[in-house]
Amino acid sequence: IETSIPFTAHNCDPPSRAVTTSPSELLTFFRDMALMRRMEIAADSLYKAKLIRGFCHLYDGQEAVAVGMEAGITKRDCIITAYRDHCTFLGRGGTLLQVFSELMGRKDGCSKGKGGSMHFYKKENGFYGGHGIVGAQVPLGCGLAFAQKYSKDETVTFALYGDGAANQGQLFEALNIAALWDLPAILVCENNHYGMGTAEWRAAKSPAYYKRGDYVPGLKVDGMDVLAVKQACKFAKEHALKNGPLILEMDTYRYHGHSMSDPGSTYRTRDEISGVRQERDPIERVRKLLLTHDIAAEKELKDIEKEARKEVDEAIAKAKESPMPDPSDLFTNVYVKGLGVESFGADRKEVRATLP
Amino acid sequence: IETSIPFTAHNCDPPSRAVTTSPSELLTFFRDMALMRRMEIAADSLYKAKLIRGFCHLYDGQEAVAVGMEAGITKRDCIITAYRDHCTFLGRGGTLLQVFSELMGRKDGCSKGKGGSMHFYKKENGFYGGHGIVGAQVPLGCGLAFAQKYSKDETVTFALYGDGAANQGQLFEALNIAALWDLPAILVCENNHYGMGTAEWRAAKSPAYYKRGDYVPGLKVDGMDVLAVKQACKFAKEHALKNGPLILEMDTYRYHGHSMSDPGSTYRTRDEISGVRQERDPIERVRKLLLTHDIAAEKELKDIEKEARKEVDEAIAKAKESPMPDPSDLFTNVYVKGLGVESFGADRKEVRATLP
Amino acid sequence: MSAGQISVPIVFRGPNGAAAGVGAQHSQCYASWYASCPGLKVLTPYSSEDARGLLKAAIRDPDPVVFLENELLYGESFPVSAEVLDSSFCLPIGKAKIEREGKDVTITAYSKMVGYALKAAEALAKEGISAEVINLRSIRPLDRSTINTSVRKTNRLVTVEEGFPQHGVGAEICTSVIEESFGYLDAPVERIAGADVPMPYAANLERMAVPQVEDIVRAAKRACHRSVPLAAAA
Amino acid sequence: MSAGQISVPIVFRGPNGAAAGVGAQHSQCYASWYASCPGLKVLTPYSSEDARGLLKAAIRDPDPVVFLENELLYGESFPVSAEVLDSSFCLPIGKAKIEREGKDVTITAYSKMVGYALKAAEALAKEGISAEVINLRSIRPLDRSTINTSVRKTNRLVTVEEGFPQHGVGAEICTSVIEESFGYLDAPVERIAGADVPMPYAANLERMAVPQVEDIVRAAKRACHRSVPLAAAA
Ligand SMILES: Cc1ncc(C[n+]2csc(CCOP(=O)(O)OP(=O)(O)O)c2C)c(N)n1
Ligand SMILES: Cc1ncc(C[n+]2csc(CCOP(=O)(O)OP(=O)(O)O)c2C)c(N)n1
Ligand SMILES: [Mg+2]
Ligand SMILES: [Mg+2]
Repeated sequence: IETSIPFTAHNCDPPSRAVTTSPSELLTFFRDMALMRRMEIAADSLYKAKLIRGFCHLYDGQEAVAVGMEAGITKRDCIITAYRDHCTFLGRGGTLLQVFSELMGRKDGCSKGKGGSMHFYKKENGFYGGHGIVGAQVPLGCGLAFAQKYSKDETVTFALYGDGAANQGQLFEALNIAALWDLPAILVCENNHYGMGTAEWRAAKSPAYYKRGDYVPGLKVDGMDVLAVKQACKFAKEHALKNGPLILEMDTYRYHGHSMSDPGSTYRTRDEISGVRQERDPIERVRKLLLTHDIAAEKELKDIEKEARKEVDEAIAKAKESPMPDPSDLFTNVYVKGLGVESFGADRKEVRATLP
Repeated sequence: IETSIPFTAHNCDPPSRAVTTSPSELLTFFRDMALMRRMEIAADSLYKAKLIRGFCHLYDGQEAVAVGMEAGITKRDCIITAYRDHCTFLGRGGTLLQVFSELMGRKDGCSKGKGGSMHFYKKENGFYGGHGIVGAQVPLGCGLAFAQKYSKDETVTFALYGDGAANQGQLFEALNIAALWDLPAILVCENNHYGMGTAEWRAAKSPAYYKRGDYVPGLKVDGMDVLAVKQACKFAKEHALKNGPLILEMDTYRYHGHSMSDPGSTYRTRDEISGVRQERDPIERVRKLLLTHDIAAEKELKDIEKEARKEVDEAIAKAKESPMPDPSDLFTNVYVKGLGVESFGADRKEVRATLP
Repeated sequence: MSAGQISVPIVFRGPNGAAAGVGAQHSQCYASWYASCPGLKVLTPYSSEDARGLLKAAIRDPDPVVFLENELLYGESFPVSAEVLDSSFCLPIGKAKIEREGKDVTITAYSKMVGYALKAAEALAKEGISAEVINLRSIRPLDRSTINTSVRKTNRLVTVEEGFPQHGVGAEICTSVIEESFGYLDAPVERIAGADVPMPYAANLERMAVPQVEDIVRAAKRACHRSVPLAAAA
Repeated sequence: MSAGQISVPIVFRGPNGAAAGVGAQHSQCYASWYASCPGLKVLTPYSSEDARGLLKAAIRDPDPVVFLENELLYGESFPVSAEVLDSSFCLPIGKAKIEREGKDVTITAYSKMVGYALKAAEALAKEGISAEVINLRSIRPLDRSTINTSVRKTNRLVTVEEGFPQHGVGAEICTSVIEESFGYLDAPVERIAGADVPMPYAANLERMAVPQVEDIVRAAKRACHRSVPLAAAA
């Protein structure tokens, strides 16, 4: 199958547009993305029902990046991302129960409810979070790549960041060192064209993010095309293991506002959003492929979506049953080794704990 | 007169190699650079005599940058630099007495002896320091350029930094905003090829610093050729007023070690240093020009150098007479407006002051 | 470092301290970090009056001012006097405000915690304890004189802050009072502060991690312990 | 924020505090900034024994450790015991060391200031005052128990630090002692700290800006004021 549009390359030869896939892979893509979409929409409702508090950054629209990336790499490769992390976590093998429990601050959350929306991790599958400080995950990702190279793992790290984050100085610092030391780090700019309410051109003199590595090669990818993402990530992994870092710019789009307090419609037109939905939606693209190649019938796909909805609803029901963390958990996980020292609550004469 | 070597341009048309100058300008260049050289060498001796303490970063070898830049701009343009700032200060109209007094921590220093080597300023001539945090002066410089643009001054800011500093993230952040807002900021990388003991290629994947602005134009300049520097700075000013920021990479060299604790010979060969001295020395280049064009005789130039030495010696003698700051100066200049609040010495029950 | 040649009349505004449910990386109070630095001024408005008066003062001030706002207070309304609404209204930097006078115990607080301290004072009043509530307004300069004057009157002190306790605002206030008014203290200074942990997301833990009105009330009662039973008996 | 899933066994080493003549931007002590953050451990070696034992402990520790070294101490020699030279030698994190026992006044210090405190203790001994010198070694966790035990014995406390006073290490120690041992204090806690100004370059001002041995001696005598004249008379 051909990718929707050709890759645009900077300082490197682009991979071929012809992507190998299989009916079952396409079906998996469809299922995974449909599940993610459903999950995010459910999170939106839970937020509105006040069951999720604070920040909550939804990924709907960008699913092809998470799913395509997983298809191109293995769980021994590492991924690190920003706060828009629910779907990446799911892609890395996290469960819906962990997602919803975490979002509602419950014990069964992947961070025991203590992290919230921005703090998802799954270390055993190489997912290192979940970071709330814009751009900070990129140097951390290069550190992971350093460890991989150091231990001769033949694995790579994908460090994801947004178009807004692309202007953060620490990216350039990390990239320089990564390039200097040939670290197997792939910097993935998920360009959804807005950083909060700021359009890319208002934040960046050069919004050609795949070129922003300057001396580091880059590739612009249609991030709404799961096959293109898969192809690009495969290519990037090979490149990084041989030649060091690479930048992938994923041209994508977020349907929701930035976080829950942003209606998402003051700095862009409704037409723009619905235009993307109609013409570039990552799930619809796969649906069309499945239908035109006669891999699945309309009804089958609808069933998959229904199934996704059911899974999500069940997970939510279960998550709602999950208890809040124990009060004693206030003091846990601050240190691995607490050294028997006392830690204090707001009124230290009332609440204190000895750290183990 | 032709510049020694052609300019290398990135994303812009280089200025002409033909530089207009005059006998008197060349003589001034010679005099100014000879004075700077003498001043730095005297500082070295004062340091060894323990009259200067702590950090002391000498500029000898790089004089053509400070002198050529002044020739290309006016005192209404701003300059901001790092800690290697003695000569820049002199070029901006600072006096030798201020330099040596400051270096020895005396009252007549440009910062009343309270700043030391890294903290030279001359605001009325647009010199904003003297900054000890590597790279931090560049965003400040862009801020100055913002003010210039805001107040429609038709002036520009030159923000100088080293090859080591060129990898600091805040440069990229500042450059992006400067480019986005067309600020009249010129980023001048004084590439002396080492950041402390680290050679440029060990610190930067791409040591082509004039290109490191990526989407921002750049120009590589022979920083040992005062005429080339002058030409480049003139060009840069015009460019910046019309088109926004520009990077100038000045290819230069420091003869001394990084600071006084660095002998400067462990990470580079003595041959390398003496090679530069013999073939590229900025003062010798001008001396040759003056001689070959019969503008001055050998003896005249020797006299100028002697005069410089005398001036320096006199300034040192005077600076040595300058008193230490008053003890009460411990508490001054921390705030413009002290609000009548008390400030404390090490033992607050013994030493305290009311801030005016 | 320029011995006065260069001044930096800049105001850094920003939300500071815990909002609601935003987790460990978006809840920190930086008051004590900034306020430890000579050269900075650090303001912490609580009410509308503070916000207006202090922000104007900050802008007019020739020094760098860090202006720490609490996100949750953006949504809170406060009664304001005609004086505050007057275009000439401005507040002095470095002066605390006694929000409520009292005689038994001094409670210092800043930003959102002033509201909590006032609520605690109300509760305490019901139990016969008269608390004086000081809204610090400025963490640097710290109004040591207003604080000490109050403690010399009440002889008891409770400090309240949302930030981490270690090297915090309460620690400085306590030390200032020990240095200047040791002999006046009838009870140990009580410190109420954010729990010494990164802010958890879960609502129950989050509540435990920041001071509550009842923490302040409890601490104030502890401070008054020795005298109150007597008073109650009388 | 990962509830224990991810740990960060990293050591940040770096020079901290004032060296000599390096001015305002290279002299700051960051101990209290770092130590205010739950999740970090902050170590401040003084002697060769400390440097060896604590750095090994830091490297072996599974948590992020900030290791604050003083540049001037790099050039200082210390006697070391055979035990310290043994390859198995390591020190516990979070435990202070009593460098010198005494009974009249407790002096807490860390890093370079421990040496000054020891010199002050010597000078004080000549005047009949027996000072106990505590080398904090760890600012976070802070060894509150060793400090309080000592103060309960000596009933007087002088805190010494090179950093800025406001929200500093001394403020925390003072507050901890007030919280836990208020009744034991016979005199106000004395705080010796860096002057509340950016470090000046001029040698005379620089000297004034950091604590000197005589400052510690003076403060200790002040703390002992009430009892010492009596003792001297006896
Ligand atoms: C260092 C820092 N600055 C600012 C913020 C506030 N902030 C949170 S998300 C965001 C926008 C980032 O946009 P982008 O990188 O494009 O990612 P997207 O949200 O579009 O996925 C900002 C400014 C922050 N969290 N951290
Ligand atoms: C942020 C920061 N990091 C490190 C240092 C220590 N340091 C001082 S000068 C220097 C080297 C900078 O080299 P370069 O920018 O090439 O300037 P040069 O000294 O060659 O003029 C370093 C690393 C510092 N002062 N500030
Ligand atoms: Mg974005
Ligand atoms: Mg250099």
